[in-house]
Amino acid sequence: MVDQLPNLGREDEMLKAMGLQDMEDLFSDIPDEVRFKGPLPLRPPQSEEEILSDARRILGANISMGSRTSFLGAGLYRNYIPASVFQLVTRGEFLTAYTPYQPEVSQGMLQAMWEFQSLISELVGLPIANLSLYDGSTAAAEALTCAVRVHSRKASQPNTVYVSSLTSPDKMSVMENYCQGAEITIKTLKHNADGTLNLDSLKTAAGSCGVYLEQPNPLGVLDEGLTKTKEIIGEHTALIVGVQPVSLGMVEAPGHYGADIVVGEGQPLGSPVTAGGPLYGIFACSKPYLRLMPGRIVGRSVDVDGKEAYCLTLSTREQHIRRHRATSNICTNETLIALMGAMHMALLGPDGLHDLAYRNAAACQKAKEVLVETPGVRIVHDAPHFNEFAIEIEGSAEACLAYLDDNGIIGGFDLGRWYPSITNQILITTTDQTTQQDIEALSAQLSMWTSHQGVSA
Amino acid sequence: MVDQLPNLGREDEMLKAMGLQDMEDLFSDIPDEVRFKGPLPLRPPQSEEEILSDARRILGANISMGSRTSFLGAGLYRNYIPASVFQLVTRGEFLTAYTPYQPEVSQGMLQAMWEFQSLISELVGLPIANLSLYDGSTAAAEALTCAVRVHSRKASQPNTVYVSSLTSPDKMSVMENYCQGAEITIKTLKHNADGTLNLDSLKTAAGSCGVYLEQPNPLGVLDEGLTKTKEIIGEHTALIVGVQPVSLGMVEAPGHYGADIVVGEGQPLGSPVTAGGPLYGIFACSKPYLRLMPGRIVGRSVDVDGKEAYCLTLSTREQHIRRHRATSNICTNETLIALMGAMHMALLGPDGLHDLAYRNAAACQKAKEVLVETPGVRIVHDAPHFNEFAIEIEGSAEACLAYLDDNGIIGGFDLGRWYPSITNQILITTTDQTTQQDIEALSAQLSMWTSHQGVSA
Amino acid sequence: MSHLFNHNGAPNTGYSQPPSIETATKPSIPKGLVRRQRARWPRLSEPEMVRHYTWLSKRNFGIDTGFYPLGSCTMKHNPRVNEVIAQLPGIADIHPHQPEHHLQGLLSIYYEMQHMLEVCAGMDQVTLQPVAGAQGEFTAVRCIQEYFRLKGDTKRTKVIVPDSAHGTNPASAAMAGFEIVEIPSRVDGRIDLDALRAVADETTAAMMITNPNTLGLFEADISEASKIVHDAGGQMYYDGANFNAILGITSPGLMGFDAVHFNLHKTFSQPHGGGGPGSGPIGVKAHLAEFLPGPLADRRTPTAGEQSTAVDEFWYHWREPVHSIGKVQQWHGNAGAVIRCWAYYRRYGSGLTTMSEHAVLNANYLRYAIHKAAREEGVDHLFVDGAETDVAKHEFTLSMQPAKEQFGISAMDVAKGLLDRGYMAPTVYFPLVVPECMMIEPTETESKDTLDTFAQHFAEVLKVDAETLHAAPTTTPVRRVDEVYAARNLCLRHPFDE
Amino acid sequence: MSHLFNHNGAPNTGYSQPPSIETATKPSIPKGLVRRQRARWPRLSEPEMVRHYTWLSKRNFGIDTGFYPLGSCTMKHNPRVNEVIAQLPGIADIHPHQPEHHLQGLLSIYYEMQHMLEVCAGMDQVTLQPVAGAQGEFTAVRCIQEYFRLKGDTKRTKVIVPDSAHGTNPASAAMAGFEIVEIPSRVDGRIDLDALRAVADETTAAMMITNPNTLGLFEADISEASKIVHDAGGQMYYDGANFNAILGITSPGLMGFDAVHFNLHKTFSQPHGGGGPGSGPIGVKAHLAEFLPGPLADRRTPTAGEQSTAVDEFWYHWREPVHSIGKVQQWHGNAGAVIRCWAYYRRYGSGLTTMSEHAVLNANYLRYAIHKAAREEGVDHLFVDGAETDVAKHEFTLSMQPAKEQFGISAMDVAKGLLDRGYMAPTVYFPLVVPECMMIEPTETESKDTLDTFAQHFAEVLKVDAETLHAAPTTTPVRRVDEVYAARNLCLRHPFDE
Ligand SMILES: Cc1ncc(COP(=O)(O)O)c(C=O)c1O
Ligand SMILES: Cc1ncc(COP(=O)(O)O)c(C=O)c1O
Repeated sequence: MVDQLPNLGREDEMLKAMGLQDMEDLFSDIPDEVRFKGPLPLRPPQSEEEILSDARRILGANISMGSRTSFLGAGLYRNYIPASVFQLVTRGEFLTAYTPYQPEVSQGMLQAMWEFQSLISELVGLPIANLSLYDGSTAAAEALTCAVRVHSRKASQPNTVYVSSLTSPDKMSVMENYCQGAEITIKTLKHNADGTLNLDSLKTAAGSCGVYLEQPNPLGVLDEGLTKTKEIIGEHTALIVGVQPVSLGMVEAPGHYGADIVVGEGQPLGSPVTAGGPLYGIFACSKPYLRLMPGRIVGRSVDVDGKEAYCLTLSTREQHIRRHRATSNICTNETLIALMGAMHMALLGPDGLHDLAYRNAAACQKAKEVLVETPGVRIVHDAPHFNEFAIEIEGSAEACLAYLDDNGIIGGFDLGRWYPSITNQILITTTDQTTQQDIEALSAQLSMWTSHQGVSA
Repeated sequence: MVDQLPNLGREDEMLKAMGLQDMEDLFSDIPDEVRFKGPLPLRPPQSEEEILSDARRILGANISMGSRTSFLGAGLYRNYIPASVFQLVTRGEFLTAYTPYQPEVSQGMLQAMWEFQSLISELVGLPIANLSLYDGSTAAAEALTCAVRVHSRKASQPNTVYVSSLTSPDKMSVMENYCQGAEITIKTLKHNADGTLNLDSLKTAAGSCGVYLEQPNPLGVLDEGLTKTKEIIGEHTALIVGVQPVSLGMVEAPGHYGADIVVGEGQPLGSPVTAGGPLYGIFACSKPYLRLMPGRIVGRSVDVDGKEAYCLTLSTREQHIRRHRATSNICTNETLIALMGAMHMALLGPDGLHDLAYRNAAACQKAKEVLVETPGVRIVHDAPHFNEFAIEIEGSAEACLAYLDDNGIIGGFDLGRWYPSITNQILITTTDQTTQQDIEALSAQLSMWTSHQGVSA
Repeated sequence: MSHLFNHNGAPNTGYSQPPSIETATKPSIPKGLVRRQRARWPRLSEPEMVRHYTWLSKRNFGIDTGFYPLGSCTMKHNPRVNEVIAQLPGIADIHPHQPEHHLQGLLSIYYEMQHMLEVCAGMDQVTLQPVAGAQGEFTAVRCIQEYFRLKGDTKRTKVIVPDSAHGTNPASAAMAGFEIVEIPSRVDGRIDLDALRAVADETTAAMMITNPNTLGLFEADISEASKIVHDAGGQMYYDGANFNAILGITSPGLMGFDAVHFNLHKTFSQPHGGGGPGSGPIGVKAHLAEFLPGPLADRRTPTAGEQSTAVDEFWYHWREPVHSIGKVQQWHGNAGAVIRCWAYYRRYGSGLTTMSEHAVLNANYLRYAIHKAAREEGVDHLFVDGAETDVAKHEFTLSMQPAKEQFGISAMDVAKGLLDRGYMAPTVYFPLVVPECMMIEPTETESKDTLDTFAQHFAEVLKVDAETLHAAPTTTPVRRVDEVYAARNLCLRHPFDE
Repeated sequence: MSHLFNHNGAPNTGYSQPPSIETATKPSIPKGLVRRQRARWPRLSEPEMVRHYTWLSKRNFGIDTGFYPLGSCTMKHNPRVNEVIAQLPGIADIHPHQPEHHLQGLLSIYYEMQHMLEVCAGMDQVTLQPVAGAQGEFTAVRCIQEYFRLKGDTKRTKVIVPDSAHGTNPASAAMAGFEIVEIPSRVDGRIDLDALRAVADETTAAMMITNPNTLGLFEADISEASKIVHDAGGQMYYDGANFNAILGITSPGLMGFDAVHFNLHKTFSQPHGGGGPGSGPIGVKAHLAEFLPGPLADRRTPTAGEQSTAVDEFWYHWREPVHSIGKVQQWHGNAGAVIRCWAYYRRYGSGLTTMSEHAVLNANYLRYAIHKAAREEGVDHLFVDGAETDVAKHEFTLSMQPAKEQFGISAMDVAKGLLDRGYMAPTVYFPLVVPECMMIEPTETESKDTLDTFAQHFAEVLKVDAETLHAAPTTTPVRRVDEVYAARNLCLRHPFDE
């Protein structure tokens, strides 16, 4: 800690200059009854070397996905981040800056974020994007409250939104927390046996404030029906689509089939999984939502010499100006992770994004081709998939995953954790990092598992 | 490779502008008989992901010192480099710059190197330091030729230098290669049984051009006698001392006991071992050597506005000006590694350097305390040591090291590789990274070894 | 100028990928879902991309660039080893849904951080899930809300907030569905107990307050305030943005608070990253603990089978609070930030007290040095303290009102003048209770020399005439930016060919 | 200005260390050797150190900052993944004295690199030991020297060097003890065969030459030159600094050379690091192979016990050449640089040919673009080609002699004018055979847009009047630096209190 405190040992000199005797004088304003007695009951300070060696030891007790064969995704996707992204984003000028409140010395981050907005806008097919929310779940939740702010007055189902029943309960829980303060009712939409949205169910949502759907859906299904949803719910109900951004290298941008708001977990573009955070939430929308949307936005402007310059804009929506009437309470967001996203996008370019999407899609396709031939494994949805798909196996999913784990494979996600009535389904996730050998190893172990089940049955 | 070539696909456009038809036209000046026929017989291009994964696999086949308990040193010392050093030195402005030939846009590196010179100068106790030679061995070699250039005319033993007979043969070989062109004879100096320099032997060196000695010496011995050497060899013979720079946190700077030139392997300050390179050679000297010394030097100057500014100076010694009469052929040196050294030194400060030296010394002391009690192990030199010391063991050093290796210990350096007549001595190196457990493990395995020897004897 | 979208030379991509897995049939996208036109993204080679972002970075100011006395933001040095640690595969490449025996390291660090924050704050249970201070506030008021709901105390629909509070306080409480009751501060910036008494009643769910307050002053009456709110049946919420001033000296628990959020990105040096990510854990007293979002990290003596992957003598596991409000982020919060802050904590340990002492020392010294330099330069009549006080805590405020009145020099003018001298400007116009406010927080990682020099420069800026200052900054990458133009002529993305 | 030595505030250290090992007796330094006074180094905390070097870096220009057309230096983009690879513990934390079975990865990469360079250069054996181009030269001429000595051919004491050669060529040969015979170039910059014939004789040990030469021109007569030297019994040495122009197109082997050095830090993108480190392997024909410094990496079919640590089907091992000259660096050369260059090689593989083609394409295009822009701006009378040629190779020269004569505008003036426009200046005054020379090498990693813009700026600089250009640069961290002052008032280190 000595190395972090430049004035250690100069206390007396400084105190004396101020006319004070000792450090205690600086705390004379704190009543004695609230003073801590004695030193903090915490461990002694460590040096950099000790911290690093403890970190290696302790974090070494975690099992990283890369040290196993992994098929775990369910909302987070293991991908490769080009080396230049890390090296540039850790430049001190980016890393150690605060929110760009002084635009004259923050043009770098401001321009980068304006470019981020442009990249996202173009990716999802909508004219406006903010410069990040916390993650995909809060972005979805804020989209719902935003939709209600915009539509509730004219809605026949005021303060009501509809959400796909497949939505993961964790995300659902975030939505509920964000919606309950505004007294918003969240209703759910049904799905067909093939995993696609039940369009009859969707009709009930007409006249509500907004509908939240995902493409691909939480089970990896690409649902062509979503292109018809806006028509069904009508102009005065916001169509909110949650996306896996990489898929948009091959899959149509929701803004091009009627989405009013597009949200998503930005992580697969630019960020490692990092135990689920920091991530960044994508939030884009069409013009009618602009002034009621959450989050920070950069605008292009000019300086007093007429030179191109960037600054934060439309801040009157935000908490530091509008306080309790703000469109959101967000202040610190995920700028640096969004910057990593921008760098990754800039490197990929249109064709690179397509290639990346294709690699993800090909791995998924391969996994389906192999698992469909694997004894005892059934692919639940006969549908096109992106990144992931559900399989049904013999016996319990939980036991099967434990078996795979014993054999060095992180086998996917037990769908019983989302949908308690289901006990024998696993969500298998592949990404650009999945290899053919990975898939073959999974298939081999799954058929072993099946054969064991046969024995015990 | 596509991602590295911005004009791939624009060749035609560019050729057309120039009035050329195809790429072949650019090579019309190369006679057919020297043209390669067919494509280069090399492997196909790889993507970043493939290269990184191959690198991890191939370099993973190396056994890093940190993955074992290691006592290998013998000129290179495993140390901890603070994290900030790596993060700052890889900033693109440092990493991707060339030699600062245009001072106006190279002030950063020039000032950093001027500061490096200042740090080294103060460390070794001499007024002048250059901004790095290739490594410790070439620095020593160039010191010898420099000494001859300075002293040969007045020397009673012209073109003759004396070198400690303990000098490692690899370093010796470098010296011989560098000296033979100038027809310099290298003679050797004897040592006493306790590892110290034989001062009678030294007397033969009086009247020669220079004497090269190391402190600590190649067997880790701190030799107080060196403080008397300058007196013995006299004013017109250069005293060249090779140092382990970290030791100078506790050990007197050679410039303060008469050294005319101080050289050394800079590696322990700022650089990992990296299989023996890149390293950086320290070269410092007193005034009389200045105009005949090798390597680049930065001077503090002013710009046309009188503002403080830095630039390369005294270039007339160098090959790009003086060509075959240059004091050295060095051009590309080790600036970036020297910069790492400067950063490490700046972080340490006077007290930090002392602490680092103390940690090294304490580890060495502890190893001696433990090994002196270990059955079958004898410490060869009854002398004070820094970093390393020779032990004698039962049986052959080679077999003993193989035995230790089988038990997960990189046990040190077989001194038979330097001094072929010795078969049962090992150089044991400790650094600030050596732990008490490491030392205990070594001791335990050495006593096991001894007991095995007993059995087979 | 380098414009990302002007790069369209590279015909292919700046990042070549390995070939995809071979499949028997091509991966198919349903016909109606095939993307018709590729995103009109720019095309850069890696060299162009590296140069573009290097160039941008050089137009940005961070702590690494220079002194960053931004009040309320605790812009302390970010130790570099923390970045190394956060990129270890044991954190960067783990998935929150992995089973507990895969995550013993993460769980143990979560446990350690929960415990440390509990100790420092005097709280009974901490959760690390909220990813920023504002989300922490929201989470805590949600817990308070559910606490009262479970008690059947449904009348408590109001949250009291002093007018000097940060905007997130009222915004978060409002988001949770509370009505906001703003109470004025006293002229010296401190809490007005009478005003509080006047509003605290059976409708009060909570009072939100920070201490030291946003003027950098310690609220000596805090125990009394707690008593008033508690007597009215409400809860006391502590905004921990100013926690850097008090570690090991006092704690929200000692002051009577029931809930607190931490801005780890302030106090525990997760780098701010130009606006985020952050980490906003909250701590609560026992009566609120079972309302926290889950999961929490917990530990127990391991059973035989478990010992193999344990990091120490304990077995770590997740635990779901009984009455949990559910989740505020889909996973376990910003784990990567928590790890950095853990590394930061380890560097100080029980020495966190010294850290806070130095933060306060530096703030008071800078306040002294600015006044001294101003006197020496004869410009001390141009500003006054934002609040009268003998000692400040980790930050202090100055009011430029005299300069404004006498010469038309605003706080913003002074801020821009400081930019020209190579500093980040202090926070301006916050808190609103101080006219022409400049809020200055040096943090403990600045040297006395830096503080002395800054004080001198501050005084020098005040010697500059108004006209020149209105025109400042002149040495920055751009000059004063027209924010009104930006709002009137919205250009929020690259216009393409529109 | 931030001065390292002005930092003396931090009372202790900027890097706190763990406690040392406990010993029974204190580690002792002999009394006469105890350091009496600690080094008067500055005292910085980590925050101050980070800020200091960040500040310095911002006063430095690298490829990442902007276009760097420094002739003869091949300032291409340094791919970032290479830095990640070079820091893997499998390279950063290995010791050259570890046994072979600990270093199979290193050995296999050395083997692969030796082989690749042999293929590209048409040589029979490569060593990776020399750490820079100049050391490669020295090593190779030493091998030639020993080769003749072993043959008993003791009269060969001279090395022929064209006057356009890089300074290291004569310096290296002289260091090895050779006498230098300089021969003039022809007016078009190319080799003068008659001059060569006049000096090549039984005293000739070698001729050193680069091709394309330092004017960027391919020496079409190279085979004839080789023949002349070989006929005289001498050896042909190829300075590989310009290798970037010819990979997969021609090779030193095809041109008749016996030995060659490579500047891996140029052709294979080891970052230049402000002056180093480099890597200067050499390749030789079979008759010189056994003179190379050892060890070399070799491989064979593994025996049973060896297979476990092998990286592929081979067992890798070191080999000592029979007549080795010994060592030129104490270990195995700059292994860290070799690894980066290996990563670079892997990116192109057989596509290295395309890399060279693009280097040549870019050089010719830039030459064309500069002439075109100069014509359009009416300044084409101010310079001429350094040598007349239809096509250049990877670089080209311009002579500013007309500008100098007409307006007193020197090559240096133009260089400084370019600095003001955000570029690194081309190499100036080298080679000496071209008066007022500017030597321009764009490399293959620059986009057409960058080349076009640079050409335009080049022309614009030439439109500036002489007086203004003499005063350039004005926008750089400092203005024109007084190099004479520096040499006359030597200040080579911090003066302390002297
Ligand atoms: C006093 C205060 N409270 C709350 C916050 C909100 O914290 P965050 O930005 O982490 O959401 C801030 C941040 O600026 C603050 O200064
Ligand atoms: C033509 C030529 N030869 C030789 C060298 C020397 O190479 P190095 O700097 O690697 O020692 C250079 C380097 O600038 C060069 O340009």
